Amino acid sequence: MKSRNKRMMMILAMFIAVMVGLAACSGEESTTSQPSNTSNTGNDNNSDEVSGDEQVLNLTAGEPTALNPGQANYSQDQLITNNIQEGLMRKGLDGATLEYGLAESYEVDGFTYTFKIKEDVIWSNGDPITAHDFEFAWKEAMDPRNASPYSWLFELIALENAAELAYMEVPEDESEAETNIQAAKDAVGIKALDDTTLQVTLTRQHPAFLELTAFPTFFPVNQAFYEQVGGLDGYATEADTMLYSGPFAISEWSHDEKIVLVKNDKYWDKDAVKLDKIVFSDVADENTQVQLYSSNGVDAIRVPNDYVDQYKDSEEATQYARIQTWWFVLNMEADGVEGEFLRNEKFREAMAIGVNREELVNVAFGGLHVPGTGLIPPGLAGATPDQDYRSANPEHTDFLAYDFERAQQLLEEAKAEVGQDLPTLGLSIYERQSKEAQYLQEQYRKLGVNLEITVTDSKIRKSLFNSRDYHIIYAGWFADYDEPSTYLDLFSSTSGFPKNGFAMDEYDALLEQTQNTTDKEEKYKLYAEMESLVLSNFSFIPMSHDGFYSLQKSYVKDVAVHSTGPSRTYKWAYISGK
Amino acid sequence: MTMSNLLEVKDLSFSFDTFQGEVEAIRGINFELKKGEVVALVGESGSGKSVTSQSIIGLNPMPPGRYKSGSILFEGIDITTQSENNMQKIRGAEISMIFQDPMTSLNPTMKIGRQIVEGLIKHQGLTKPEAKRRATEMLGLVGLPNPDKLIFSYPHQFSGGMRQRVMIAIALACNPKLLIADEPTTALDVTIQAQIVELMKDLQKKLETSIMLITHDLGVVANIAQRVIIMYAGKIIEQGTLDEIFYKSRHPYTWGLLESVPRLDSKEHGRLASIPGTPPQLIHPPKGCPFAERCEFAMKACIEEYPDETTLSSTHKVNCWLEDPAAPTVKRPVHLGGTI
Amino acid sequence: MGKYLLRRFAFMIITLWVIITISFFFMKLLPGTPFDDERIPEAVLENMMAQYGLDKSIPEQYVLYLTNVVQGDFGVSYRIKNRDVTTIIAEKFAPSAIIGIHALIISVPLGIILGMIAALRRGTAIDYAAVGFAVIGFAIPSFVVAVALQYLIAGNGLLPSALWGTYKHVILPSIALALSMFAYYARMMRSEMLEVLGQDYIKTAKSKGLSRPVIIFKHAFRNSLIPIITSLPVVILFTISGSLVIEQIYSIPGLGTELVKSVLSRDYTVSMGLTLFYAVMYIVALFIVDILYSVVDPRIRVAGGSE
Amino acid sequence: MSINPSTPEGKFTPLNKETLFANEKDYKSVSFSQDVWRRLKKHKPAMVSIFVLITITLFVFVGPFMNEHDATAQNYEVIKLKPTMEGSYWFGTDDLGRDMWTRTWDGAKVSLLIGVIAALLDVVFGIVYGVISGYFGGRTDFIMMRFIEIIVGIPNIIITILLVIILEPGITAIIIAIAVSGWAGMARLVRGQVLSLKNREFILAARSLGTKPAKMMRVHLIPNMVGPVLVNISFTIPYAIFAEAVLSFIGLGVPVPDASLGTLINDGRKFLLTGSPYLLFIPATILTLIVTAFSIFGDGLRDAVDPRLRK
Repeated sequence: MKSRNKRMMMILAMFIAVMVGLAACSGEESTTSQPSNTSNTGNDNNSDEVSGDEQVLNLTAGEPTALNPGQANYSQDQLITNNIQEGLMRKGLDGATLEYGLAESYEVDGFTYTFKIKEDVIWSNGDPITAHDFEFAWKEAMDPRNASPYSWLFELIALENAAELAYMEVPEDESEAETNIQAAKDAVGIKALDDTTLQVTLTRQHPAFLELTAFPTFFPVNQAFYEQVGGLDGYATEADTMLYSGPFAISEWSHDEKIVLVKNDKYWDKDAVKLDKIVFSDVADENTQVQLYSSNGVDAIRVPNDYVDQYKDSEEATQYARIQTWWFVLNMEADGVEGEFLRNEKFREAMAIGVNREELVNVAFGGLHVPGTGLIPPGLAGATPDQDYRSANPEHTDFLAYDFERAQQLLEEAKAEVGQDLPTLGLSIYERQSKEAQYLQEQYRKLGVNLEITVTDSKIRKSLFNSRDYHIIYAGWFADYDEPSTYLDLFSSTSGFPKNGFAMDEYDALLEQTQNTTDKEEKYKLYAEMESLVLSNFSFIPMSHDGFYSLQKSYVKDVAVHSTGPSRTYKWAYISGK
Repeated sequence: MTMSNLLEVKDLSFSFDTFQGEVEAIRGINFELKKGEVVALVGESGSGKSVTSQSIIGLNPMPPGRYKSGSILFEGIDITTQSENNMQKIRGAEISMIFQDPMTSLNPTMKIGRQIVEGLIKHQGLTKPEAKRRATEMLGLVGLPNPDKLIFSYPHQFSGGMRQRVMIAIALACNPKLLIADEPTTALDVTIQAQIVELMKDLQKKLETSIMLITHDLGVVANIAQRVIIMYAGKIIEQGTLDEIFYKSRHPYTWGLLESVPRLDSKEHGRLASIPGTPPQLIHPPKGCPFAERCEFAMKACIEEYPDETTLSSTHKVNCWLEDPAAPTVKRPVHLGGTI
Repeated sequence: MGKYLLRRFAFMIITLWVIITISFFFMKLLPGTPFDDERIPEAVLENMMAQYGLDKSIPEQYVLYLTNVVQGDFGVSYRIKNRDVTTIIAEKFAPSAIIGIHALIISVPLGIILGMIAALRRGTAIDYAAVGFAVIGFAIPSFVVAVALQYLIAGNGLLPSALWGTYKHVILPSIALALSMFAYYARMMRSEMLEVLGQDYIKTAKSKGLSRPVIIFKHAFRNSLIPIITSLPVVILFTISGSLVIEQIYSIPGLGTELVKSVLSRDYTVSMGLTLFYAVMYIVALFIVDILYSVVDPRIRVAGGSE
Repeated sequence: MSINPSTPEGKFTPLNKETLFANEKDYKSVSFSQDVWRRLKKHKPAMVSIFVLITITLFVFVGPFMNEHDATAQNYEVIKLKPTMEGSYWFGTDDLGRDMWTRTWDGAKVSLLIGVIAALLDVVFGIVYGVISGYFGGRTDFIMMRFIEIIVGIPNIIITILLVIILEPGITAIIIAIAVSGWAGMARLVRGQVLSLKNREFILAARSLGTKPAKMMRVHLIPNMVGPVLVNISFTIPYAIFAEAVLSFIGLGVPVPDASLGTLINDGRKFLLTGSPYLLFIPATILTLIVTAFSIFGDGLRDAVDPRLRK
């Protein structure tokens, strides 16, 4: 405790020392860029309203599993990382518009991006943030020994030679591994040409590349400090074993209890930051969260499904489209009679058209979700900026439409084909899906399909999924970035995602075709074709698209909400009128 | 009240109120106890002898217990009307009591010495060292070796006989005028029983304490008592001197009791007689003689009306319809009598 | 006595070893591994398993774990990188202990007093009310109590409804935890007191002419307290080591929360560490019970501490 | 105790002994269970508890058939109805429009089932273990008792959680898990009983007649500890019901759509904050009633079985 205080004092002293120098730099206008490079719009007008009291925001977030950007995986990891670090780009206050983060400008030449890093940006310890920090961080995230959960993103954006590094087999012998990996790293298409120039070479154009530079996996890491605190095992495990490049820094991290963020005074755009402190408490229980919110213990929560009816008309409630799709995954590799049915296409089709999604979202989600009509949720970018993908393609998934009688008929045919009685099938769900699952169970019972619901925690579920030891799993997928391929990429035979026996050469071919298509309209046509292809297999049956309500006290202003990637940015947030 | 009477119990009735109804534990009993006298109260369990003795020292729980009628005059003071405070002054100082089971009658977590000293400090206003000295003295008096060490011992370190001695020491510490001994030997080995009876006899002579001995053991009675009171179902059915009870008893129940005493000179193959049946419940006691049901000589009158007291001598009284001149003559069993 | 202690200690070690062994294999039976993830490539997963020694055979892992435990090393958490199991337990113990101690301080004395009053006023309205309270207080599930308190009291903004940090945060969970213990001890004290009041030595004390307060406090109280005192070590140790229900509802970073989290997320090392911790606590508690018996009950003293 | 009333004959006519002692056999032939029952009948709270338990059991079996609703049938027209006579939703409906009356009694059935079966498993295993340990004594007893001490050293809640996860959540898993963590207490109790019975005269007599151990246990030992075992059961059942509720709380309870009182109460927590507190309080009240009734009944039974404790 004592030593921590001492260290805090040191950091404070350094803050003061550097502050004077920083103050001069921060107001500078950038010259070369298209996106705005100053602190965001909106708050200048409001800045006089900011309360004089200490600006503290009380929120909830689960205990992060990793805050090392390359290891950040769960939504809470990304949320916090997004607020304490910064990428080349950052999403703006409107939640979607890209602004420059640590980059000052970039140039594109074919598939090569050259980023100019801001001159005066520094880490919380005063070290300058350089292009090398990005190169190091990205390569560290791709290092197969580090097992980064998001290393596949590098392959996705088609970073040159990324797959060779990320998916390489690590030789048993350590020095041999070191040599091989080093060679692979050298070949990867990211290079710091000098302290402020970062060159990224892609092998083809990926529409979401720029957006992804605002995603935690692509955030910088200071190599010297990283190695000093013990590398992968040591970096970002405690508040003082990491450096901060974003608007906030962690002042206190009590594991499984709370994380306290304070304003990072070394942040290049610190004048835009108005909050002094954000406290993220780890509140596992949803009921307790609601209780805390209603007794003013926290300033914002996500409204659990069960409480939507109660709060949806509240003035403090806001609906956010969190881009997400929930689907039934039917395991075509299951054993036994169950497997025979699950492999029967008529049976799967009966499952797909035998459920009334309209009623599902009304009953189980208070009308809050959108009926699941495709793999790709509404809100994800379409071919043209004025229309999202879903509404631009309203009809190609019509074969999923609810048709109870046909479903019954198909079920009978399936039974005849299999020649056996339909056994009870297992349905594995998360505890919080209980209500919707019970609704679906009842509907399928009416159809003549009995489901036995097992509530499992994510660990068991994933293990069942990986070992293909399940009948049906009720799963969902978040969009990582704002482009349909964030979903469509999952269903390729190389992604390792569809652990239910789904694999189609035709699909892989189409995917490859899209990757090499630069014409947007053409590409989106292919996307729709691919989506139909997956859906007409009926092994992924979309149920609903997620939207959710947030309750946020009316005195909390200017929280940036993102529908993909990390969920919130508090850079511009402030409290007024509390 | 006669001056020589230490205790006079007149028409005493005592009941307990329970969920099932009123239990009439004592129903109009009369007896007295003279200074320096040893009287035995004999009866089966449930006959009301313990309630009688606990009434005298005011230990019956009230409620649920309550006096219904009569009085208990102890040196002219009516115990039944005394406040709890007054009773605390009498208990231990004027009247004290020892109980059936010495194994459970001593507080297991308190040293022997303190258990004796408590009463002394309370009643005689002794200082602690004085009280301690007196406690040691008492332990010596009841025949325990090394009394100055024993006062620091805990009860579990003693045998049953020794504990009963300790109990006697506690009871007699303040020189009470009346000692009530509630079956003091029942829980002890036969050899120890004799020792305790001897001890009580000795101390009674030395200290001139009156003793009311409650027992169902006529052997003990013969050894120590001067007078015997026989109780049955909450009533005194016969009382008299030791001789009168043992040799001239008139109540079939008394005969039954006498027959059930093991006798060395018994000629009947050592088989003990027992009285068949069990005493009546006292919730709705029979209006007639409560023993009628078990009585070999029961007559119609017996179940209809309780017999009046028949005075046979100044000391010998009995309540039995057989005493009625009109009743058939019943011979007292021949084998009764003689030495015990 | 020394020999007795030594034997006792040896037995404690054996017990612990068996507990380690049983729980180790138990944990290995759990389905799933700590590192299941939808998109982690097989090769990467294997690397992670290797990092924690999970690629070795189970007997090897067992021997390794045992060796480490003997050296006082309980390993690191699988869930949170670089978190030492010992540190976790030490950190999470404090909140649990604070709430547990508060609950004990509220419940045990109050329970004893209420039980005593009920026993002394046996058969009166006070007694019936106390018994009714005690029976029902014990029968309401603690999470109903906790939620109701949260709703009624914290809902009005009088006290924080959850979280941890200031003294105010201690009050509600302590009360919620205390209620059933309060009820339990009131009931226990009442029946013990009644039992003791019916003992012959109380009659003896009365026959000595002692006043009611003296009888109650010097004779009855102490004796009826014996079973309560000897039940305390186990209760204390379990109370201060956390209630998973109360901690979950009030979002308290204690051992109870940690236990559920670790078991449900297959954090083997933490689960094992907690199991061992609880076992040690329990064994120590039993040992203290033994010693306590010989202190408070002179009957046991001579027997030398064991049954 | 009726005696033939007065005959027209004389006052001093001897009475017929046959009639006098006619009732005597009543005194002698009161069996242990009759005796316990006689004493239990006098324990008013215990009798009330039995009444409550019988009533609840009755509702558990009859309740679901008292209206036309099914426990799992969903009716989206009547979501979160307050208790009402209309449509016979006497306990209201939940967020899927299911009838809470039916669900509550079905849930109570599941809870009671778990409680009773777990307690019975405890008894069977505890008796076998305890009798063997106590009867054979010596080394067997030593080892068996050490094993129990070890089992008891692992906290119940850990054993229960682990077992439920390993066996996959479900009624069977819950019952087994609760029984596994609870049998040790019963085994200790039984062993203690055996030890104290072992030296009693009738056992010594039977042994000297060469009775085989198995028969000895069956005929002499086990029947003689029915009392304390019954008392223990009456405390184990509410414990098991509680344990199930805690498991529900951490999401390891009875799988949906079936319900137990535990899962209903746990679901009820969210309804407390959304204006339907009865969805919490109704099942909570019934659980409390059951547990209270069992523990009062247990108290009464203990007093009745062991008159020494009865004051």
